[in-house]
Amino acid sequence: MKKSTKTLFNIIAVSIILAMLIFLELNKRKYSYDISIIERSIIYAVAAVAMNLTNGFTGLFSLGQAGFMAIGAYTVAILTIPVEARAGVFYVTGMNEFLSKIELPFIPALLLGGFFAAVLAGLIGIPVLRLKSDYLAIATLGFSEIIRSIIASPQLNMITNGSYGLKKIPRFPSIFVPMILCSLCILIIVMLINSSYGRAFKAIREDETAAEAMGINLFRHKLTSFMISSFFTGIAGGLLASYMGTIDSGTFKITLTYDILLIMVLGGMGSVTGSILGSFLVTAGREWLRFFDQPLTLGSWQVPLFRTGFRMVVFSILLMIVVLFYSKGLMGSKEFSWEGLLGFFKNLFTRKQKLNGGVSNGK
Amino acid sequence: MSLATFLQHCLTGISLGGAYALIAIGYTMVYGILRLINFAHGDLFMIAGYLMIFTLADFPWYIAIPIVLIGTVVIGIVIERLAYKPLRSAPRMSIMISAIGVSLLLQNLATYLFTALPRGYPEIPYLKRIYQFGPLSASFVTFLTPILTMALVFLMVMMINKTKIGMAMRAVSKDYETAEIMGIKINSVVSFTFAIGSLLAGIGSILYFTDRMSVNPFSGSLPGLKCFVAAVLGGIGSIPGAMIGGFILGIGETFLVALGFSTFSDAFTFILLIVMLLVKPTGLFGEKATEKV
Amino acid sequence: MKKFASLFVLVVVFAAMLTGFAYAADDEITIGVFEPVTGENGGGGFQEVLGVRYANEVYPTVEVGGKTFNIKLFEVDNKSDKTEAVTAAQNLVSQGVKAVVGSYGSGVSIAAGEIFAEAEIPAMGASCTNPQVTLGNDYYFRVAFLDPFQGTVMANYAFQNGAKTAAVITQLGDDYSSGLGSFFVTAFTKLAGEGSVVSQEQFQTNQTDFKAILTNVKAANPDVIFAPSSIATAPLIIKQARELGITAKIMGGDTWENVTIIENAGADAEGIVLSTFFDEADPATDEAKKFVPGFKEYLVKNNQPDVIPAVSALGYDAYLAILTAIKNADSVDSIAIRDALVTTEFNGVTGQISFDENGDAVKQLAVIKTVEDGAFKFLQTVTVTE
Amino acid sequence: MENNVLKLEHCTMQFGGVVAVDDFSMEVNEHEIVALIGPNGAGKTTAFNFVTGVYEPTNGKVFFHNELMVANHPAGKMKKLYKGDPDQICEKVVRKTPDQITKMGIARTFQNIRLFKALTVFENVLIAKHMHAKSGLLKTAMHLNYKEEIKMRKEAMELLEMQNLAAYRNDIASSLPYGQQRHLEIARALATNPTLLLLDEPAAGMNPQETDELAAFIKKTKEDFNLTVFLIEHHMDLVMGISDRIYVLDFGKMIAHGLPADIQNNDRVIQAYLGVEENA
Amino acid sequence: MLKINHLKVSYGGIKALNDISFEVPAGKIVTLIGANGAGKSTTLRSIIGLVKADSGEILYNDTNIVGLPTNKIVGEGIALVPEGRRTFPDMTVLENLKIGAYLRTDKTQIQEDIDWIYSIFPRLKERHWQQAGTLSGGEQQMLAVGRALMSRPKLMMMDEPSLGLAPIVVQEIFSIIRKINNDGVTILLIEQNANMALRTADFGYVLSTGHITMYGTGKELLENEEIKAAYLGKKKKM
Repeated sequence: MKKSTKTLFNIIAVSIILAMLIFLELNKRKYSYDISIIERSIIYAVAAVAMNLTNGFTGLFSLGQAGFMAIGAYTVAILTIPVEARAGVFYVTGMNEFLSKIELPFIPALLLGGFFAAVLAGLIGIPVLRLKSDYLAIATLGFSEIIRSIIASPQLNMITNGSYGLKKIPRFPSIFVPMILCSLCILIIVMLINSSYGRAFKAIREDETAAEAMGINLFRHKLTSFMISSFFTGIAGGLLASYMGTIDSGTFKITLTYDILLIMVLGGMGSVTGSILGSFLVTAGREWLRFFDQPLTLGSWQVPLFRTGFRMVVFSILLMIVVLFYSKGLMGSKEFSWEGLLGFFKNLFTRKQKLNGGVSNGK
Repeated sequence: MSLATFLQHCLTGISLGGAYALIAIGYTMVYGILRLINFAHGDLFMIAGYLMIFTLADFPWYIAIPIVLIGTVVIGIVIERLAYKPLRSAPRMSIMISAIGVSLLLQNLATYLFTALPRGYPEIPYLKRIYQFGPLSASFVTFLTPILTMALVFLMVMMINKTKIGMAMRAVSKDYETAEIMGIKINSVVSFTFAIGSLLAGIGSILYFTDRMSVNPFSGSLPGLKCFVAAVLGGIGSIPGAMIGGFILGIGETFLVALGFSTFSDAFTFILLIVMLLVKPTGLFGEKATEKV
Repeated sequence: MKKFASLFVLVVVFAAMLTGFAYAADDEITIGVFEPVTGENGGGGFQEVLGVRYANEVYPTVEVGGKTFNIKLFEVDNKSDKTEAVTAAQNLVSQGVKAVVGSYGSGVSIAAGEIFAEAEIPAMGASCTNPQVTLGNDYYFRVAFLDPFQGTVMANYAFQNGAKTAAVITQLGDDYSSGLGSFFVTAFTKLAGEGSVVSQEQFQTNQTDFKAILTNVKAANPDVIFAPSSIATAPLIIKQARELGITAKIMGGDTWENVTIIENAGADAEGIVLSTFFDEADPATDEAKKFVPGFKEYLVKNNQPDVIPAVSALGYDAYLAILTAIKNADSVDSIAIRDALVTTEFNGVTGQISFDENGDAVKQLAVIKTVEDGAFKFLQTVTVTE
Repeated sequence: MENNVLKLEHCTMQFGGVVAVDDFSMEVNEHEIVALIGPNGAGKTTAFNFVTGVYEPTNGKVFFHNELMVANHPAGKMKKLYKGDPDQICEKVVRKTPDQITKMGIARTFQNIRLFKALTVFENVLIAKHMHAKSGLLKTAMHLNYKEEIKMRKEAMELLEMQNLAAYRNDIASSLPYGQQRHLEIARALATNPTLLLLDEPAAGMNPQETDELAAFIKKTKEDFNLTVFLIEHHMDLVMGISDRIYVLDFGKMIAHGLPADIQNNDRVIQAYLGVEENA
Repeated sequence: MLKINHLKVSYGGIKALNDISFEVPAGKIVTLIGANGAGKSTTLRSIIGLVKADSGEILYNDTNIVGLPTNKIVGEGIALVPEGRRTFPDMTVLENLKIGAYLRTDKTQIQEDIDWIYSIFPRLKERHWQQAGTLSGGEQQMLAVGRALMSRPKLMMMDEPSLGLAPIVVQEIFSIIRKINNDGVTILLIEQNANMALRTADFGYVLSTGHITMYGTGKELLENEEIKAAYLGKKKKM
């Protein structure tokens, strides 16, 4: 495909997306559900792309996403809840004297959230990154649980509001805010992956010993990857806080990590576009599949399986199918390209032809 | 803290530790052979709990218990066959993700079939009889758990060291291929390992739920994770290690709660893990693995 | 196998896309039901949904401006999870619901409150008792009493029955339990004096072993134990306390009025005390007299035990409140419905209901129940005037 | 000072109770090709790994261009085991990690090819340029280091062209034929701009003809890049054909060293390694 | 006894064996020689069923064993002494021997065989309580051979038994190979030490990048100039 055609395709794609967003923004009320799905998808996409940086590109199996998101979310929440609303939020014990006066605009708070997440990632990474991969998985998983229980602890009531959670977090004024911020985050990660550092990360994933022999300092690079990933995970958490408006420690359970993991696996480990695609599919898919939870009657026949909870069963079966039969995910480690898309349709077409051919031969 | 309170806490801790130990052994055995963190192990334990609720509704306990144990074993083997066997030559990460997937599936399936509402765990006769020793008071299962655990650990160690299948398990855990050319059927050994692991999860489930009296679809996930940590503490692959790890966790957690730090009782588990990984990455009884370049 | 798998995926996706959305017809009003039917509170949420569904069966239509509208329920599952709750609430907004009923569990209601307020849709909480649900939110109302009230009721009851010391056990990370616990502590300290709460213990979500906590409680030797907690944890606390030989009276909040607790705690549940909104043996209003036999039948039809959970009654009342407001407003516009709600007054199953300036039901009366012979038994009503 | 590039002094390695390398000293002079031979398990790879930083010797020192690169257990109870001049014991433990060693100018290949399998040939070589990059993380991530990036790419491409691998530049490394993979591995090592090249059984799995080609290639590369080469090899043709000097290890002990011709006729070497020619 | 016809094996797209055929007559010692990566180990691994053949036949006593699971093949009387010995380091010498008899159930016979092995390798008897990992290389090789013999094989395949062993030990191993052969066990041997192997073997095949390039009796091959050049090094000159 010629470069000019590609540019044309890109421009068309971007303008379609923009037009769609403007349309949604103008009909905010009617499409608030769709908007919320898109917002949530794109936020999860940032977390999944960040997870991909460690898990897919650097080959470190980290499962601490929920913990880092919690840090980002709480930082943003604590710093951006309007000062006048704070007394109402901290209605049980009141807020820490010092903190209660600090209010930051959203973006600095967001960056600070990412920063805290990265610092904590550094602290936990220093001991754990020297160990084998599955220990990292368990340690990070445990770490995220520690974060969660510390946040919920009554000892921190004055800061995190303990079990009561935080509310009145300013929500996005328009869909463009998360859209732009998330795109920016993903863009930065993609640029990093395509840089010399990204290649070093990939080298570590492929073969640690050989990477070391190429003069790559394993520990430093692993830590770098882990911290950057955590930074963006923290940002995703901050965005989630603003998206939800209300958070508590329960939001950041292990299931959140598993959700992100699922997105990454479905999209394909080592593929950024895969993660984005996966994020939209999983988030929207969950909503689409809601009909599984309603009783379904076909004619007079009550379909027996359809009732509450069935959706999540179907959902987990889908996950297992992906893991077992398409272990590479939708995109494998490839990235989206127009050629790829055209090729996909072509393939679909030719396969059908073959099928048709088979049938006619049969006759 | 008075002596009576202290002793009461000890009883609680040891009993909890015993149940943890039984589950931890399942992890350690599976990890030893497949190098797989079987995230679904805790959920299997939860499923065993539900099985007991339903079988005990229709059968007397002496029939129900074997049915539950057999059922758990069968489910464990089926999980291995469907979700892990096809991935045996796949990268480690894929198998781990598959395990997480199974865990999610079991939880969601349980929610779907039995609703999220907790179900009362039926009382198995004799187990819940309450005994009073002066100021101490505990049910029979509290005493039974640690004793049974130790007995089972002893049996397991004997089985692994003295029997033919145990020898095969040790061989497979060291070297698949060489084990295979000894004529050992890898698949059977792996299935057997899962069977034993599941059996212990089943027994652990009876003791644990009898003590805690209710089952919900998520009652397996956190104990599951903790027990994996117990296995790591003891040195993954080592059965007595897993037992000791289980007891350390159970007692530690109990006393933490007793001292008013219940917020940190879960955190404790994982802090212990990280500290252990720093100080002795191979765990208390783990063997050193050297990598060849 | 692989082919089959891909086919399965395709079918699921397409089926999902084809069904999914349904829009209300002209003569229909949609009311959103915002409840957890899965997750931690799935059990209680479902009971509340049943109450709403039954109310919809009893009152399927409403007359507005001389025209009869069918009321259609649109149920979403917030999965007892705040993140899910946001999306679920947005879904209701997109569906163009005129009002919302729910939710069981205060946390999800608080999370969704802002969204309903932004969309200017009135929401009627049924059993969410935390003050934060309605505080500062002009669109959130509720038919239940509040935790400060409930905490005070229980403290008063305990004190009046001779308790001098109390222990409180609450769940970390749970608004309902922590909130109610702290209101009880405040009230009881006021009544029985400083230091009368001899032990305050917390436990983690999903924790099932309370022996360590209870051992401490036992050592403190309180007269009563107040342990507001979810249906899941209550029987565990009760049974383990008795196993440890604790004989103090155990008390809980409104969530405890649920037969599963008696089922699970068995004989140990005898003598527990709880506050609740409703007593099926003593219907307070005509509506209630009608409701009790009808709903029992409905429960049986839905394969449920025929004991009426208070949350079902509240769900029923919440629906009724919305219905009354629509009638009073004589409009299907959601803002008009909200404005009408402020002044709405009606006789529900749980008593006569009107709303104060926060949108909370004005209730001075709580029902105290105990368990006797494996069933909930009315003990007394407690009235608190401040 | 002698003009040696690499020098091992009294290196000893113990694994548990087994002494894998026992008091081994050797040196490689500038512009030499030196081979280390001996039966499997004789400690060749272990000795090799002292130089590459994979193992630290239990005892001993390694110098690179007369600079101390590794020195271990210089004091304490290990002092007794040190077989060199006691006055030479320095008090400091020096250990360099493999990446630092590569940065110092030592490149290596592996016994079983260790390419970055899923990456392209070009990327494989380009990665080696990473360590020389001066731009910081932020600059690199923002692609503000384009000048450097262009330079890196140009150098990598030049190397591929020189090695006749340019045709494969966009192929995935694992798709190359076996011989080319070996070739690429050497090219990748060269991309780190080494002064010393370590080859770990470069001819493993090659037939005699390929081995001959490899020998010529190693010689040529040595000249082209002005290198010093240190290798472990089993193929005697290759070793005898290209080495300037040979060291022989057996049971961790050096049993001989010298010119190829001397080694071939050394009785101990024939005994221990080359095999006894009873009836040939 | 064993007949390989047109065997082809590939791993992940790379051809490891490209149509090889050879025979192992009963009671003989046959050796395959060739460079690293020529496909020698692959041949043994496909015979024992560790790798799946793409096509071709492996006839063992005239039945095709391609596709049979390894444990069946072992049960039929084929044993493999793997490259690098691969004894189970944590198990005692005795346990290692017992696991060799995994498929057998005749307890008394097993005990007799253990005694027989101890008579062949007296050093193992001295160390029967020691963990295999603590043995020296030569002792481990003996243990690996003993372990393979415990399955009472009719055909024993050995993958580089001399690998990394001192010459004296190598000689000992080869004399034991001859002894075992005299006891009626057919032996298929692959070796890098072509010299030694060809001298011990009745027949030899030369394997080079997946093909059989030459075959003959051990003696014939030893004297072949080409082989001398390629596999025996330039020892002629010494």
